[in-house]
Amino acid sequence: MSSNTTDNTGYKSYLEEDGGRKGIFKWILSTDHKRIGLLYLYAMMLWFCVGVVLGLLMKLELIAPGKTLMEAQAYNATFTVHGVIMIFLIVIPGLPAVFGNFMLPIQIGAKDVAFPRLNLFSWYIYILGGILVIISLFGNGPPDTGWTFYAPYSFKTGTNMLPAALGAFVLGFSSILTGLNFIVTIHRMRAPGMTWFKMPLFPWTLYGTAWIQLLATPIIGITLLMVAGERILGIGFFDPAKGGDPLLYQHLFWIYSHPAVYIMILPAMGAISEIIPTFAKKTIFGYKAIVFSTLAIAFVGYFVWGHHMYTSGMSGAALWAFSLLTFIVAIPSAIKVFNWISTMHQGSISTEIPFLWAASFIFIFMIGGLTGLVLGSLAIDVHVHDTAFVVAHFHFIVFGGVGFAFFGAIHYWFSKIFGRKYDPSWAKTGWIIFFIGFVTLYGPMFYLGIKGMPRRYFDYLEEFHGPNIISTLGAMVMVAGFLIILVNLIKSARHGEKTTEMNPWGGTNLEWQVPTPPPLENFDEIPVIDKATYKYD
Amino acid sequence: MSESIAHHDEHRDDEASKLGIWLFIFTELLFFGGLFITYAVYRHAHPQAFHMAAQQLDVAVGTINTVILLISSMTIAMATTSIQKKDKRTTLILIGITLVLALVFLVNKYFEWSAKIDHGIWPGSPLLEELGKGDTLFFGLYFFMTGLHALHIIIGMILIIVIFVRVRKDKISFDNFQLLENGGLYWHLVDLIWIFLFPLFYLIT
Amino acid sequence: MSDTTHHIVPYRTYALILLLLLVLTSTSVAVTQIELTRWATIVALLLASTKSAIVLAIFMHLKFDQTVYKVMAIFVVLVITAVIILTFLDYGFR
Amino acid sequence: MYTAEPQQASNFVAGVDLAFLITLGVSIFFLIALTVIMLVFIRKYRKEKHPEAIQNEGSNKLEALWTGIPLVLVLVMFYFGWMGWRPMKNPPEEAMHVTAIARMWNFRFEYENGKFSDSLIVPINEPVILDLVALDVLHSLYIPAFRVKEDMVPGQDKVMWFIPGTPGEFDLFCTEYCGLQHSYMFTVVKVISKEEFDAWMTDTTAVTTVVDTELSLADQGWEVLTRNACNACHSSDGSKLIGPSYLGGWGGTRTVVSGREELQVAVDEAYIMRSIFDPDAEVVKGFNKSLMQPYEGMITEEEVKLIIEYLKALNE
Ligand code: HEA
Ligand code: HEA
Ligand code: CUA
Ligand SMILES: [Cu+2]
Repeated sequence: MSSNTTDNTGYKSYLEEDGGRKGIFKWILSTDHKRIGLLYLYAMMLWFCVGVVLGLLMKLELIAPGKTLMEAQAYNATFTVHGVIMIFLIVIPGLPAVFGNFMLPIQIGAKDVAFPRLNLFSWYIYILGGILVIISLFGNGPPDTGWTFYAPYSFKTGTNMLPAALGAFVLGFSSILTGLNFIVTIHRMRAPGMTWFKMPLFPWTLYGTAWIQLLATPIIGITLLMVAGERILGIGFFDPAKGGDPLLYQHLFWIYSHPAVYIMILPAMGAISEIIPTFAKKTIFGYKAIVFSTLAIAFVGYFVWGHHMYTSGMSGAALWAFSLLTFIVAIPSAIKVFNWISTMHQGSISTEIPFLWAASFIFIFMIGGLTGLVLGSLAIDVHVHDTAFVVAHFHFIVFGGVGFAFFGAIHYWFSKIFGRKYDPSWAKTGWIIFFIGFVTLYGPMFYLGIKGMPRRYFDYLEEFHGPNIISTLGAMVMVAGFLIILVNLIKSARHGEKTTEMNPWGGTNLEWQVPTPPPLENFDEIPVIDKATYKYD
Repeated sequence: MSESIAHHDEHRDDEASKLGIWLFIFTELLFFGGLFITYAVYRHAHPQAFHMAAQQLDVAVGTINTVILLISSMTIAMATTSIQKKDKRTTLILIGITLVLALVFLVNKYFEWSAKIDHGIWPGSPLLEELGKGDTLFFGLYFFMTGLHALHIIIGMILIIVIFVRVRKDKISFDNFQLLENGGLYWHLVDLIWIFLFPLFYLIT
Repeated sequence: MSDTTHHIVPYRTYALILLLLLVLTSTSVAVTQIELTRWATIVALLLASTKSAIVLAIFMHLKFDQTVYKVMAIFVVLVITAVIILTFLDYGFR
Repeated sequence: MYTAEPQQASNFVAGVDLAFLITLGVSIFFLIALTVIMLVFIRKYRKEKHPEAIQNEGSNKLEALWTGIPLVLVLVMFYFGWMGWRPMKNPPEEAMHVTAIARMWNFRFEYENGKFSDSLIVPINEPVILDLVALDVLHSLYIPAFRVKEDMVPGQDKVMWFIPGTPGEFDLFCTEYCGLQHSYMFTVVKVISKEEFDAWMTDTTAVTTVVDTELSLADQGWEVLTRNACNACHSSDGSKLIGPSYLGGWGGTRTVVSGREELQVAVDEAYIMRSIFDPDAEVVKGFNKSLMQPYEGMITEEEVKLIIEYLKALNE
């Protein structure tokens, strides 16, 4: 294990190099990809706390039938805003914007992304989208359409859905520009010698993700624009009274929003593929298989959107095709899981915090993914569609998958980013509590869904009471875990023990060969790559 | 080491910016792709009404606009040739023609739209409600898609004006003309979309 | 970094291409005006596709560029086509 | 977990549950197997016990194996899902039709003889076809015990069908989010014997439209309002919901938007009639158009008079 330290003289880290700017301008005017990554991180942390509070409020409301905390209108607004924030402001930009920005150029041996100014611009667009979402909370009241904005309700409601939809539209642009930047960076700026198949897996997943961002996001852009046209001009695209077809809205919405779930999960899988070999001290098993499965998910994932519409009245032919394709798209995910577990075989595993997150990711992801198969089956989905079962599925996979990977990633790269160490025992305590809370929170929802409790229900029948209580208790446990993790990270980022150790975990990729924290342009001299990644001999 | 700090965004990679603009073009194609799907679905649902409604559009105006866009596409493409031949004057003239043609296109569009509006046809107009669902959708799509296309023309024009100024100031020259080429690519995209809008709205009746 | 040799396309090529495009345009106008009903639709769309292929290849220099661009462009067209086909699996068989 | 419910509550239960058990079985098998393998690896190959990792690049044989086996398994799952679902799309030719009408936020079921009811009453062992009608926005009709669900889309004619197999009362939910009172949009299916059903069908006194004439006129008006779910959008205490409150309207004037103009209109009988039968013609300022459906044919003029009595009493 190499734990070389460099002496701190003679180089200035990106955190010290402020381009001669003052105060906050050191950050919001900097085009350094690392600072931009952190800008996203901070913005997301704020949003995330809002989203978590909203989630908790819903759970408190659902602890008992009838009104416990808020009125139906407030509840409807709560799950809408919760969904919009979590999906559009957190998990879609999530890993690519934070760790993609920070690590991608370093991992491929570049000094920055291809278009640094465009990169900063994307962040501003992201903030603008966030502001629009905030604006939607005032005036006629927060939107109450669900994050899916289904027509025709979405243009009949008197609430402020337009700013929220425009917010999502604007956020889409941010996402597109980030994707564009990453594709160009990967095509043009890989260090000499780094052929495509010598590239680490995290950049690979970012590459797949970027293509989805580029090719799927415009569809929701135009769809939301059409909804705006509908609301402002009354054109009638989706208004049955004027000949429009509400199902076409659903098609267009899911043409984006299904691929979007792979925007969320692919980088998460990439982060896991980084963490596991590092802590197993072993080459990743089946590198090429993982690469191809990434591309396969990105590609096939584009063509399964119809599985959100099994009961909407599509033709039998379409249902047949969509169900089949949905099952096919599960295969590449399965391949990844098998390869990760095989990587552990005959490794030399140290169960540090990031590894714990990665292993629990695999477990949670399997539950989320396998219940996805349940939903993909035509007969079963007719029964469980729009019930708590779906809510459980996507929390397991979105939040369990992306969230666990995110935490794994931040614990993995923490010292590289901040040049400080966190307290491992607190981190571990937080992880255990979080994990237990998570399963208790979302587990019962599967049962509720099978029993037939519909989603987006502010109130429910007495027969659903028991599991809801368990679930709410789970939420409280989980939030306790979350707070421990969060406080530990924030405290450590500000006051933690300083470190300049280049490679604390003994990783093999380039980010472990630059100083900690990295200098402004990452490398003095662009490295020349002559061997494959994840080599431990 | 501090000498190498600044200016990391100043290095030039023409191929990268070209790739960038291409990727952006792909996004735009999918953006309009969503509308083409919408069009196809509604045409499928109301073939008769779309047939009748399309006949109300003036093929002549549409054809003229098509020709205008095709010519402007050629002139901007020629500009990349002339700049490489170090012929600044011709370059400026070609870009200028492109701009003028773009303007003519917009003027045509303006008259076409006003004529429709004079006849009581605009999105959500009472007349359309009377005419029925097919017509509502057809003209809704017509205004939406051509409107969005016109918006792209305007964006393209702004871009080309910037390029014009830069060529004049020799910021774009025979060994540094990527911006011109990129602007051209964008302009061709506008043309590409029109190539489909034209038959869909004016021709197929 | 300039690892591409720019191919200078002669004016003549562009002019000829424009001519070709204009001919195709007038063909599609002519075909649709003489009412071939369903065939007119197909012909008009085929002509439009041809025209856009020509614009892509020559005006947009795909023909002279590196292969990546071609691969990407074809890929994107395939994606759009596949999406339309899937959508019509629904609308076509309702 | 399914066995707790009555078996064969409908003809689809068997197919759906079979698909479910197979899919869940395979899933649980993989979940447990892979988790156990992972835990064993983590224990067995931990650094302390296994300090030197044995490098291994991968194996094409294994990749093929774990592409192939899941592929076969998912195709099996797909097949059972498909088979369980297919009969749902093939309603029999001969069957009783019931029109299910959904609007914000209640269901209403109309029978072939014109009788209607707010819960779905069906005879056992007879196929029933529901013609789905949505008046305003998307709704979805879901009977968990029957394993059936279908969205109700305004402007589209759709059907769903089933053969109930167990007598009793089952929940019926709206599962497509449809606004404020979505979670209160539920009722029950009552499965009764053929004889009971026939008796119910022909029994005109049981038709639920008649208002209890024992009550005062104003109270009868309140009954009408409740039955038509008006109170979901209009309050009696002046608070602003989806539509204007009953309180403070009658006898005064209101500022309404009609087309593009703003008008002052007197709240009188004619106005109330108009706002019930053609709500979009004049919308009170500050409220949204097209949220309320015309109630022409659902509320009679006599009933409107009762409503007006209620409004009068309320505003006294
Ligand atoms: C990160 C996001 C994410 C991811 C990755 C997925 C992945 C999958 N999802 Fe999920 N999904 C959502 C987010 C996500 N989903 C969201 C947000 C919704 C709800 C939206 C809303 O309505 O609000 C949703 C809803 C949803 C539905 C619609 C439910 C309904 O509304 O009725 C369906 C139906 O098919 C579905 C299926 C799947 C499938 C088959 C996968 C597959 O990709 C899963 C593949 C993974 C595995 C299969 C597990 C690993 C493999 C093994 C352990 C080996 C063994 C495997 C085999 C034998 C095959 N999802
Ligand atoms: C990422 C996505 C995400 C996340 C994290 C959460 C978090 C939570 N969610 Fe959910 N939720 C959605 C996405 C998400 N949600 C969506 C899309 C819907 C559908 C909306 C709709 O129907 O329109 C929904 C709906 C939804 C409902 C259903 C409403 C209904 O149908 O009636 C409920 C009910 O209890 C709920 C509860 C919760 C709770 C208690 C939490 C949390 O409060 C739990 C606490 C969280 C933590 C303790 C920390 C987790 C950490 C990370 C994820 C990583 C950190 C990442 C960064 C900082 C960038 N959510
Ligand atoms: Cu009706 Cu939900
Ligand atoms: Cu999906």
